[in-house]
Amino acid sequence: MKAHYKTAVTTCALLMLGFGLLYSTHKTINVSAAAGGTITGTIKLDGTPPHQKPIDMSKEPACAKEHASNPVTTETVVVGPMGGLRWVVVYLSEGLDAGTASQVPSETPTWDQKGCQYIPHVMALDVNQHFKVSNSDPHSHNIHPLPAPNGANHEWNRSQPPGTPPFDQVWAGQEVAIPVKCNIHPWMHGYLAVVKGPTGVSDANGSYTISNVPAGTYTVTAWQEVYGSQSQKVTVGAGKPTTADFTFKAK
Amino acid sequence: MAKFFAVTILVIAILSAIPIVRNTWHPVEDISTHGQAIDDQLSETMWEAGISFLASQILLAWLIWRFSSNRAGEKTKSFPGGAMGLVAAAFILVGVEVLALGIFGVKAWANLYFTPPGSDAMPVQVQAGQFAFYFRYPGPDGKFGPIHADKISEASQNFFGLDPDSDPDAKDDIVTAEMAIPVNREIRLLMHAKDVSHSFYVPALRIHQDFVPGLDLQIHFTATKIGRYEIVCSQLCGLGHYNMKAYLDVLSQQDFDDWLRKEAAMQ
Amino acid sequence: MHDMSAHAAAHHGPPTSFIRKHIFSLDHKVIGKQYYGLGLVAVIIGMVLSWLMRIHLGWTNAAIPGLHLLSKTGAPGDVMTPEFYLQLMTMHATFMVFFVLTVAPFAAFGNFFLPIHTGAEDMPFPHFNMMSFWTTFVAFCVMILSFFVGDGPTLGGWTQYAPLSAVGSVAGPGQGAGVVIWATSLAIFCLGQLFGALNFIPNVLDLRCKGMSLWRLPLPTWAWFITSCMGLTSFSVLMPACILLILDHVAGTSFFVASNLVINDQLQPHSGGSTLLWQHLFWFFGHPEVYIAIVPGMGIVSHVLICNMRKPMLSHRVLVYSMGALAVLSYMVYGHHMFVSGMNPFSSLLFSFPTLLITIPSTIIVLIWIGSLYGAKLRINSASLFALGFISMFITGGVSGFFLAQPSIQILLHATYFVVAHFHFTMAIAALFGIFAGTYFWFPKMWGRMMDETLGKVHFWCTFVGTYAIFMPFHYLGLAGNVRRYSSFPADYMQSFVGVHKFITIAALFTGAAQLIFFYNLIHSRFRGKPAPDNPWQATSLEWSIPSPPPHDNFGGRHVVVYHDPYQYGVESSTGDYVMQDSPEQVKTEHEEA
Amino acid sequence: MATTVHEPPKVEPRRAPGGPGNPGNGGLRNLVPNDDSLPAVRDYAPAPSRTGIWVVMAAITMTFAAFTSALVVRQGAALDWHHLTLPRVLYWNTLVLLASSVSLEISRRRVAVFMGGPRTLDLKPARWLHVTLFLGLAFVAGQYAAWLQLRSEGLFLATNPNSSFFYLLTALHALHVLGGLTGLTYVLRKLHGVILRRSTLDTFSYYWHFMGVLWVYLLLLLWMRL
Repeated sequence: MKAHYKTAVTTCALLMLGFGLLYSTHKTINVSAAAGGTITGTIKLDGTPPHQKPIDMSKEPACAKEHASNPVTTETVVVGPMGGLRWVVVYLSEGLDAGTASQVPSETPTWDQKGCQYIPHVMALDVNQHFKVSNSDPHSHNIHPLPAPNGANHEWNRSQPPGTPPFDQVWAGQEVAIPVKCNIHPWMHGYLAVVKGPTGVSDANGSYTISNVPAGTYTVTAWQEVYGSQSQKVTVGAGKPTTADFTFKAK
Repeated sequence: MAKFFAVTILVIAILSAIPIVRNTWHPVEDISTHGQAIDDQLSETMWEAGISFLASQILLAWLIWRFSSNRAGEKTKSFPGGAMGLVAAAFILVGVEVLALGIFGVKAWANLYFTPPGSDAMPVQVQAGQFAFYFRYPGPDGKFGPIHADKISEASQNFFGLDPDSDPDAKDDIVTAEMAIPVNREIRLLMHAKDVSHSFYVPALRIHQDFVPGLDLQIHFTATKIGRYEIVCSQLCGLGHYNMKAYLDVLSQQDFDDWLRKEAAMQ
Repeated sequence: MHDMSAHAAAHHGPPTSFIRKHIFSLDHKVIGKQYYGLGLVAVIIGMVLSWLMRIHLGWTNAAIPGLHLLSKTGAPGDVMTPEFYLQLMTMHATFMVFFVLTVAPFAAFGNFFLPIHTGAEDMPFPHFNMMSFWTTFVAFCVMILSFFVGDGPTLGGWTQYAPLSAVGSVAGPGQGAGVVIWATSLAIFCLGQLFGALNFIPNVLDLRCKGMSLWRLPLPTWAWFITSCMGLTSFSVLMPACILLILDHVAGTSFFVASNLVINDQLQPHSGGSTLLWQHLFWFFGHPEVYIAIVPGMGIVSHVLICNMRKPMLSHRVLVYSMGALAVLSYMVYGHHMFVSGMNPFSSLLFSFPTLLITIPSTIIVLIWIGSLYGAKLRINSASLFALGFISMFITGGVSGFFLAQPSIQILLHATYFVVAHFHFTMAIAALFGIFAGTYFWFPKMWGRMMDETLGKVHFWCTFVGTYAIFMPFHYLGLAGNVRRYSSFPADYMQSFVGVHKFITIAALFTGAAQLIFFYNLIHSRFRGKPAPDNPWQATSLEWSIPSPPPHDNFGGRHVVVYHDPYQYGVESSTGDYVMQDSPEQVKTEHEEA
Repeated sequence: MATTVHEPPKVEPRRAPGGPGNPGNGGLRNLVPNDDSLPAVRDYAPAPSRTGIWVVMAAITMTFAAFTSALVVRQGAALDWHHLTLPRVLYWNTLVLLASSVSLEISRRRVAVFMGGPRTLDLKPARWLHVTLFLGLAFVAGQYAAWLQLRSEGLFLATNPNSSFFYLLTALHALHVLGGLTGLTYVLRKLHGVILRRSTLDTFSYYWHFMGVLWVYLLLLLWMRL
């Protein structure tokens, strides 16, 4: 009886020690890995997507003309060939170490207004990452992001006459995602996803890539403007790509 | 100096009158059944106002011309008619004039606002929001689905906050960004404001009515001429006010039906 | 309050320290000058704002160098954004209506000359009088502040219609803090004007000198008296309206915001408010305000004309009665601003008749002016030119009133440039011409120096012609359906108007530049002008029987007694063709009774 | 129009202070005799303050009239008007305020006697003014109690339109009452300095009684369902 008890304790102790060692070595490897791995995957929609209403831009003749041949529809759920779901933001919601989280990419993406649409419809940004807002149309636009009230981000609302230089903006806190409206053209609607660390946005085929991910175990979250968020745990090894696919159910 | 001033007044008065006389600037052509009365009222008023304008400016100019030369020893004279004469003139001329205008004007106003729409009038709903008009046709069932303010979403183009899944009436409602109406058919327009005060101004239709948030108004009119006209907002509603407009297509019944079918298909 | 009157009144010699003399002075004359200065500053601001607006309307996407200095976000690349245009428009209207048209002809000239006209040594409650100015000044500063707070001043227009003005910043830039500041400033302004009325009314009723019966008061004083009665009853309505508006913003109440309003896909937290309530409260103040701006101008112009016609008006009393009628009617007609606003269409008709009736007293006033010109010995100088110009402008503005008084025609003209033309000709330009006439006429008395006549005449010609060039075309644009308060004209049928707007812009810049002549003349004459005699115009009313500028207590302790009606011109007296109001000389009048 | 004047117009003789249409001392402003001697105090009543107080009351009336119309419109505008039952303490406050008016009238009488008759100070008009002051303060305290009660019932400024108007109107009225009380302390100071002018006291009492009337009106307005 007693012996059994002793063996049990020792095995547990050894096991714990072993795990401990394993973990610590793991850590050291991780630190040495310079170029992180990547997370890729495809996002699919299961079921029939909701009808995307065509947008009538007759109020703004210039835009109406621009889209005369290829009518524009709403972009709430955009499904590509083979059911790939577009405009899904994928980011690391858990597991990031402080160092990576605080890094701010140097490039400044541009949020363009063209043909009375936001290009891109959904843009992922890092916290404190600067981005430019530009107007390629021959008429004024208005940019009115509506972040959650009393959060780290503050609502602003300004117009951009044609031919004026792009202006620079930045968001202070993580928020997935900030809806952006044009007050002059009610149909213009887009999202700015502000997240810490590396992110990806799914393309027309529903596939995305998050690069420069340090090896480690993460919770990967995919956000879609209609279907909300999904998460899964993945472990990223040094340098080698990890896949994480998501499937949203059509309501 | 004074004579020059008199001449200046005269010249300005005449120059101001020329564009009116030559009708250089005039309201767009009227395409409504009730508009004629308004136009008559306008030209009526234009005559009386124009005459009073010219008459008094010319009189003023003449008086300045005549009485500015201070001949030595000349005594000031008083107007023979005296004050009471002028007061009487004001009451008789202007009083009668404007009261007549007012009374005749009642007709023009009344046949727009005090006549109920015919029972066969076609219902159309217009919703004004920052900064666009959207229109709703009841569809085959002739009934508008209820508006759920909490469901209104410009992102998904659900401008009226319809809920087809739970409201049968809303299923066949047709929402459009342009207003099309059949020619020579009376329209009963239901006006709903989504956010702030706006105004529904169609110069060609001689229709001008504010949207009142929290109070849905109704107007009715009949368009008599096929064509493409403009609806603009004339009540300051925010930064996009200048660009708040929509097109009004007056179509033949046939074209209208086709158009409505096309729109229905796109819902 | 009467302690103040007692102190200022009783044993108080002229102040000695600079502060008491020029800044916190109890002397109605200093306060009048302070108001005049405030009006000048405000008019410059308002004018510059209007230039910027005009340039934008003529050349919409043109860059205006340095514009970005005025607003953080309103002018990217010095190009004016639509919201910034509306903010400028709102501020232009607010500064002009409140801090120029109300302050200059009424508060400034009224403070300086009303006590002198009544033969009093000062206002009854000088401390309140001083507070009146400084309260107004604070209101002015608060309004200026809104340029620098949040995303700039409100863009809601000076009428500030709810719910746009009441839902907060979600409705647009400046609709949050901007509106609160605007409403606060106006509430303070109302307080200041009420202090003013508190002095004007008792002064006229109680502090008239011996022999000064009510009918012996000169016309401007009558006008100021009527105006202060209007101010008393209208500013005390604007103030509560502003308080309610502020509460809707800061306290979450719902006085003006209806239920189920959705702005930017956000359901508004308010419920049950009444949209039309604000319009009713505002216009109950707003329409009398129009006459608060005009009536003093009428009084001043009559005063100036009489002196330069060398004969009294056909009827002193009819003029006074007509101005009174304007005041009374102005409360019954405010609904004509709301003909198509969703008010019961029947009440639109009810409002249209008093509106048409108000043309009768206006016509009487104009006819009296014109009839009095008959048989005059007209003197042409800067003052009388502006006075005559006032008549011409007022006729033009009044005539367009025929149209706007009729609901049926407002279906076409409501909220178009026709309305803009109308209220600029009546309220704005007519009042400004009153201010100019008063300035050229009274400057010698206020500052003891003559103004330069030549410059004055040049200023008049540019202003008179320029003004018509600016505002006449507005009528045409309005007839063609050009909607006001648009920062540009994207509607197809308005494209053709842009040319006219370019012309108007050029005229506006020219006319504005001409005002620099006036400012130069003002400042130059203030210091370099040749000293003015006591009575440079051979005028009769009391202000001309005292030194220029008047001493601290106006009459140098003299117990002034009045023997005559205010306008004894065209008589034979030892002094010439006129006799001063306070000279006991017996005169024979030449022309027969009117 | 231009009337010929042959003899100087007759100047109205100075009427008794407070008489209607007092010519205001013919524009002379020595309202207080240089030596603050009591007999002199009786004359030289400045009419302006009497007119002025009417101006003030007119302005206040218009303001509350505007609020009234707002209340009426707002009550009809929507169905969200929950008529609240007024806190009982308000009725006591009403009595207090009316009582203060009475005590004010008593002291006014006494001051009249004091100025007219043998100026013996044992009439103690000041005492009754102190009573008014105390009652006025009591009224404001009572109003505060009423607000506390509503808060305890969970009714705040923005709870519903009726409570909004209740707080708004009562608070503004209380503000005006406090203004009156400061005026009263001034009157007391003058009375102790024996340089109180009749018009000062009259002006103040007009205002104070007006406050009472205004309060009764507001109470009715808030009490009845229109």
